[in-house]
Amino acid sequence: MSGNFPTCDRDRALRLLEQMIRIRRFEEKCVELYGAQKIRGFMHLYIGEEAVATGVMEQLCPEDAVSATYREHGQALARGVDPGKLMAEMYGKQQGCARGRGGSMHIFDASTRFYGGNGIVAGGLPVAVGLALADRMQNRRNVTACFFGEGAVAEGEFHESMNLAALWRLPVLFVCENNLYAMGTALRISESATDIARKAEAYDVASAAVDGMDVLAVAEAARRAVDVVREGRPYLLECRTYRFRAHSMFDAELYRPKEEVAQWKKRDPITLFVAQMQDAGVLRDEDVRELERRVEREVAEAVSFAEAGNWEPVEDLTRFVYSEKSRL
Amino acid sequence: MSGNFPTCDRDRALRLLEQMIRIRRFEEKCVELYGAQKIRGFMHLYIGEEAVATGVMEQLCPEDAVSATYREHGQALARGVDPGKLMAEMYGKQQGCARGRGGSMHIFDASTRFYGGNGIVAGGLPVAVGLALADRMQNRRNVTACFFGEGAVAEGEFHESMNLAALWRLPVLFVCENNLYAMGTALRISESATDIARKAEAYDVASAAVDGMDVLAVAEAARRAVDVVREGRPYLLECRTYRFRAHSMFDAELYRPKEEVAQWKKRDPITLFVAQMQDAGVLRDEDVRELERRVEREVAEAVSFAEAGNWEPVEDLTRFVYSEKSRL
Amino acid sequence: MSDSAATNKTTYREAIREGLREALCSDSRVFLMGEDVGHYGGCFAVSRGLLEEFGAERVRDTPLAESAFVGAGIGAALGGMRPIVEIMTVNFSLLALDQIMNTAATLLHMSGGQFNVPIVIRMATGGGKQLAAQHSHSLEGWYAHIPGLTILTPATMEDARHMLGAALREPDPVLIFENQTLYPLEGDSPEPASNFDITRAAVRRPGRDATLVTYGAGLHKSLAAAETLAAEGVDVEVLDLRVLRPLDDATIIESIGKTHRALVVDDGWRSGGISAEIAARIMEQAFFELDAPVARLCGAEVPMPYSKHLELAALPQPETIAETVRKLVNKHG
Amino acid sequence: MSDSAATNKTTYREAIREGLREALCSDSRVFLMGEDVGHYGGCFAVSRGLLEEFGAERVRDTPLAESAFVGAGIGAALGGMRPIVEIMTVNFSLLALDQIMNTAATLLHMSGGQFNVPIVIRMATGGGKQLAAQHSHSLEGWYAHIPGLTILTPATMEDARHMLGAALREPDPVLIFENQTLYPLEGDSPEPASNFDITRAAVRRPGRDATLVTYGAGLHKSLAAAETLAAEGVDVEVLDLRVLRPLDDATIIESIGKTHRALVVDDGWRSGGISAEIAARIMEQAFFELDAPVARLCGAEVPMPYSKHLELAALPQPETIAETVRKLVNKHG
Ligand SMILES: Cc1ncc(C[n+]2csc(CCOP(=O)(O)OP(=O)(O)O)c2C)c(N)n1
Ligand SMILES: Cc1ncc(C[n+]2csc(CCOP(=O)(O)OP(=O)(O)O)c2C)c(N)n1
Ligand SMILES: [Mg+2]
Ligand SMILES: [Mg+2]
Repeated sequence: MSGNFPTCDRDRALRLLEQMIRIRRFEEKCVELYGAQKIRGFMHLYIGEEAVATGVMEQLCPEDAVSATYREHGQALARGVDPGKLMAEMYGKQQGCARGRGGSMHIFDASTRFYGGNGIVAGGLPVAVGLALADRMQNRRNVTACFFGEGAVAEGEFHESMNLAALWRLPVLFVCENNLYAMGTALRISESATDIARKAEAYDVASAAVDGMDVLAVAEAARRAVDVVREGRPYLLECRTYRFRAHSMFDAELYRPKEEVAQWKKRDPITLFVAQMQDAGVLRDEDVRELERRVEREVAEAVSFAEAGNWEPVEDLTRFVYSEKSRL
Repeated sequence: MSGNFPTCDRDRALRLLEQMIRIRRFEEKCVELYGAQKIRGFMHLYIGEEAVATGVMEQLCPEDAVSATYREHGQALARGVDPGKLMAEMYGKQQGCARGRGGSMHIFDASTRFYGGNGIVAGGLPVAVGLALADRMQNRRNVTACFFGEGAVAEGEFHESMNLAALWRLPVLFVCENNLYAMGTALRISESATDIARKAEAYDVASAAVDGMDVLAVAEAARRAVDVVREGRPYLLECRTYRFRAHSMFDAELYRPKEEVAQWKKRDPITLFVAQMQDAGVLRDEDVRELERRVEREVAEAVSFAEAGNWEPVEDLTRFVYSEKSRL
Repeated sequence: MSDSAATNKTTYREAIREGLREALCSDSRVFLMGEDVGHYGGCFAVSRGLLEEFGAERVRDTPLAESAFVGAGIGAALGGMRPIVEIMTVNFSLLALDQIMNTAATLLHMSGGQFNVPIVIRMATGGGKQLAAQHSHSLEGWYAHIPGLTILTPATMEDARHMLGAALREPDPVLIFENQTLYPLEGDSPEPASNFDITRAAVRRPGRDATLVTYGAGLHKSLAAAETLAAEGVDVEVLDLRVLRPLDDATIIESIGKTHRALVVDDGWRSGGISAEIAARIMEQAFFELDAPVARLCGAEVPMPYSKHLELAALPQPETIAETVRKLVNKHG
Repeated sequence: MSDSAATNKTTYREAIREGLREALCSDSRVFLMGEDVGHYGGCFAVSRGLLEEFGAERVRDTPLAESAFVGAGIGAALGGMRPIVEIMTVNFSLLALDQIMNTAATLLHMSGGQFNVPIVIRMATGGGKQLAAQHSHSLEGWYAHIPGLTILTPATMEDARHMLGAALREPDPVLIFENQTLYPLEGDSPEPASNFDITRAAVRRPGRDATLVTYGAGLHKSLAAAETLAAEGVDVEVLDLRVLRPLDDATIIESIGKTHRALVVDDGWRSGGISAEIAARIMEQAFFELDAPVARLCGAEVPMPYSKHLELAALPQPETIAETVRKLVNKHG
């Protein structure tokens, strides 16, 4: 599939694979916990799309900023948000990264510059533009990576944000995760022209589309994109992917044929990558088993951490509506 | 300039010229009346841009719908809104087309399907899409012509509306009046890519750019566009024009050089058209003088009509917040 | 397809769906449009089956573009259609507020009476499902500030079933707020209705000692509180506003004339909420009838938190309602 | 450049400009962005000259894209800047309401205290200039419903001059509503101020017989009415709220304790307006102090009409204020 990027050494292969497996196993556990009613509310899974966050995030530095959507467990984990804090958040515990106030859709983490966790489709784009503006005005060479689905492209905020970023030459990496559906609305029902990457032309923004099931291809495309962005130009990277699960935990999946899902599952980004690395002799069966064991432990620890957490005292309900720190 | 469209007979030339002169003289009178405080509030003049409304409107049928902006005297007159009612509206009189509730920015006229008169930049685009949707759902072959400035292109509503119209194959003629400035903001300060017509590609919408100072060129481009639209496809027509006056009556015009204005005034659409028609032997000096006299009378009558009008009784202030007609 | 088929029981969700179905059947100008109303079957499964029944033209999935599709609804209404526009959740309606306030609510007046806008906009509202701060607010009372709009809040099977039809007969924009927590509510199938009223508040439980003024989800919590209080010998009247704009003052004032005490129960935020308007009107129109100041029990003034215990604490509950009434009836004027 | 140069007189417009200039001078993190703030000089000429003084990076003209540039302001605030975002007119702010409510006001809570948003958003508000239904509303009271925001309404030279600086020192979003009719207002140049207060209401005229609770343009109309009434022997206290969220209850209640009667004067629509909240709070906190129900004089519940006589009739005026006070003081409790 991507014999064009053969130069992946063992260390890197292990890192990428571990990241993808971490997301996959973490979310599988989430499904279980949702069934057990430990997690509630809306929960959106990234399963099937792991190569996107993993490939893009590899190109970022710690100083860079990330913004994402309600489907952001993958980005959070790939960015290095602590899985325990993430799980505790989904439990609604005080030890959660947002003290239980956010839940699955609203993961935030200042220590990794992870700006959420936005439940408004396309709502994160203008904010990402502003983060990049702050970097530019303060002469920092950071990148702001902004993840959103192809459904968000129809919103006016996409258009306004692309224009602003291009006009002001802001270092925003727009990452469109094109999984072909916005809830139950297929791309061809939501866009008159379905080539997302090409829409960048209307703003004089550079863009590319990449196979989002191929982590090395994503990584390579993201590397090129980040190079452009770090020079102070926005970039639109369309990653063509697919979600293997329902939109959220409330979805009868009436809108897509089972065969389509089955077809795409054959291109599971983890399976593909493992096969590719094994073929190339970079990884062995034992490596994968070892990774799986490590991740299993990690996920179990995250669950224990969440279980051990406590509830925010009810008296603190109205905290954080306004800041407690005194004047800046 | 547009020797390519020589086939303009005397009747048509008279009609087009009369329309442009009507707009010009009407607005010159408005300026006078604004000075005399007969007209108040924000008033935006179309002077310099007359060829656009005149050329486009010629292509429409009475059944078609029109929506415009706060800079809509020209479209209203070209569409056939009664100049007396228009003037009375600007006076704030009960005889005004909106009973004095709208003023210069909010001209509405049901009898000519003139849907305003919208003070929100780009606010009219979604509404135009809906008018076209109603036509399509009711199998009427009408066109909805939607006028807006190039400043509106930056708004999310432009993007959302283009997509909807294209996706649903709606008969909307989007007419972008590119006069290079949105208030004091030059196009290059508001758009990263300044070619407006090309933006239609992102939606698979057909488009063209035309010299907006040449009424025959506008008419011809609009004719082609309307042909497409009447077949049930949207179209984006960019008319390149210039406003000769300030943005509104409160504008120090700090943002553009006097020479630029002077340059553009050399391409006055009325002067150009008169010269072209005289050169081609279609019109004579006397024709123009005759037209000027007729229009002068008409404008004077409009003023008299407005002067003679009365104020809506204060007791009626709260009328028309809800409909008076009983259930539909 | 049906949540409780072949019985004379139904659910709030089904009642709304039946209202939609009836509207689509009885008037060819009616169509439903919004995000995922068609192929997905509606975010809350309200419109499931309607696409199959009425086709993709009349049950129209829209792209994610709230401003444009609400504006398109306005245009379609102007063009002679009777659009029902669904906005998935009240928080997303903020993206369409310009069209709602600056166009839909304004056009009739601004055009001197020429252009009325017969659009119906439905949306899910309210907290209680752990959906956190961007999917849980109760902004219906806030919308009631806007002249030109009619604001409906169905809380019963009858209202769920029939308000839509009545709204479609209005010549002007009507917003219908469906509280998310009510969709699974079960009850008897409502009777057919003609000339269904959408102007009056309703006394859902008569009582003597105090009036609970509420609507939407608050109705059910208030009725529960009333039961508890009844057992203690406190007899409260429960008034369901039904229509937040224009408010039915007469029914409220009549009740106060009987009970002389009132508590407004509102899931919305307190400051500047509809609860304040009701309190102010009672004071203006029945000041000397009051034995105690009108009390308010509202949603806590916080973006809605995710975790269950905080969300519960952020909203009025039967227990807190009962407790507030106890204090209220013990106050002597 | 200056409207009344080289005197110690100034205008409200100039006072705002001086506040902007001071903010830009004293903190390199501060920048101003919005439509036509730069090359045009500001829609209401407020920022004229600032582009030349501070350059196009810090006095930043934006495209017409309210949602994105308000969102960008939020992002810039998160990134360590101190943005002042200007929205030309309150009606256009509806296009940015999603960013204001769903992000700016919510983020701190939703992130469990991690991300505060120190953004200041200024906009022109109010009727009185015949700008009709899409440029004239008074929505500041409506915005005051939203937890997480601070809402300021400068009505005096001091507040015009100093509220901005104080707002920029807040860690959370502050919205400043400048009433359009006040820009040409003349007065004495305000003194420099440090630690300028933006939490308290101010008694602008002490009095005994009734309290006029108001803000913004209403202050000047109320003061005029107070003069008329004084000549008739009616001595009213005029209270300028200054801050619509969080409301300064203490100052209001203190005044009621003295006068026992109150009239709220608000250009905004009545139903569900800030006037209702004030009435409700007075009732809740000072019911037994009241000699008459709190009265309200508000903007008529119509989209603002263009013609002068209708616009005048749509807003409280000194005459109607005085007339309402006369009735109020003659009411006996
Ligand atoms: C403004 C807004 N409108 C609607 C929704 C409801 N909604 C949540 S996710 C979603 C689909 C978004 O699809 P896409 O952008 O493709 O992202 P994906 O879920 O496929 O990752 C919708 C409609 C929302 N959250 N925000
Ligand atoms: C949503 C919105 N934002 C800002 C304004 C203020 N405004 C009125 S006209 C205008 C310029 C619009 O420029 P353009 O679209 O090019 O039209 P033109 O005036 O040049 O005809 C602006 C910024 C407005 N009316 N609506
Ligand atoms: Mg998608
Ligand atoms: Mg322009």
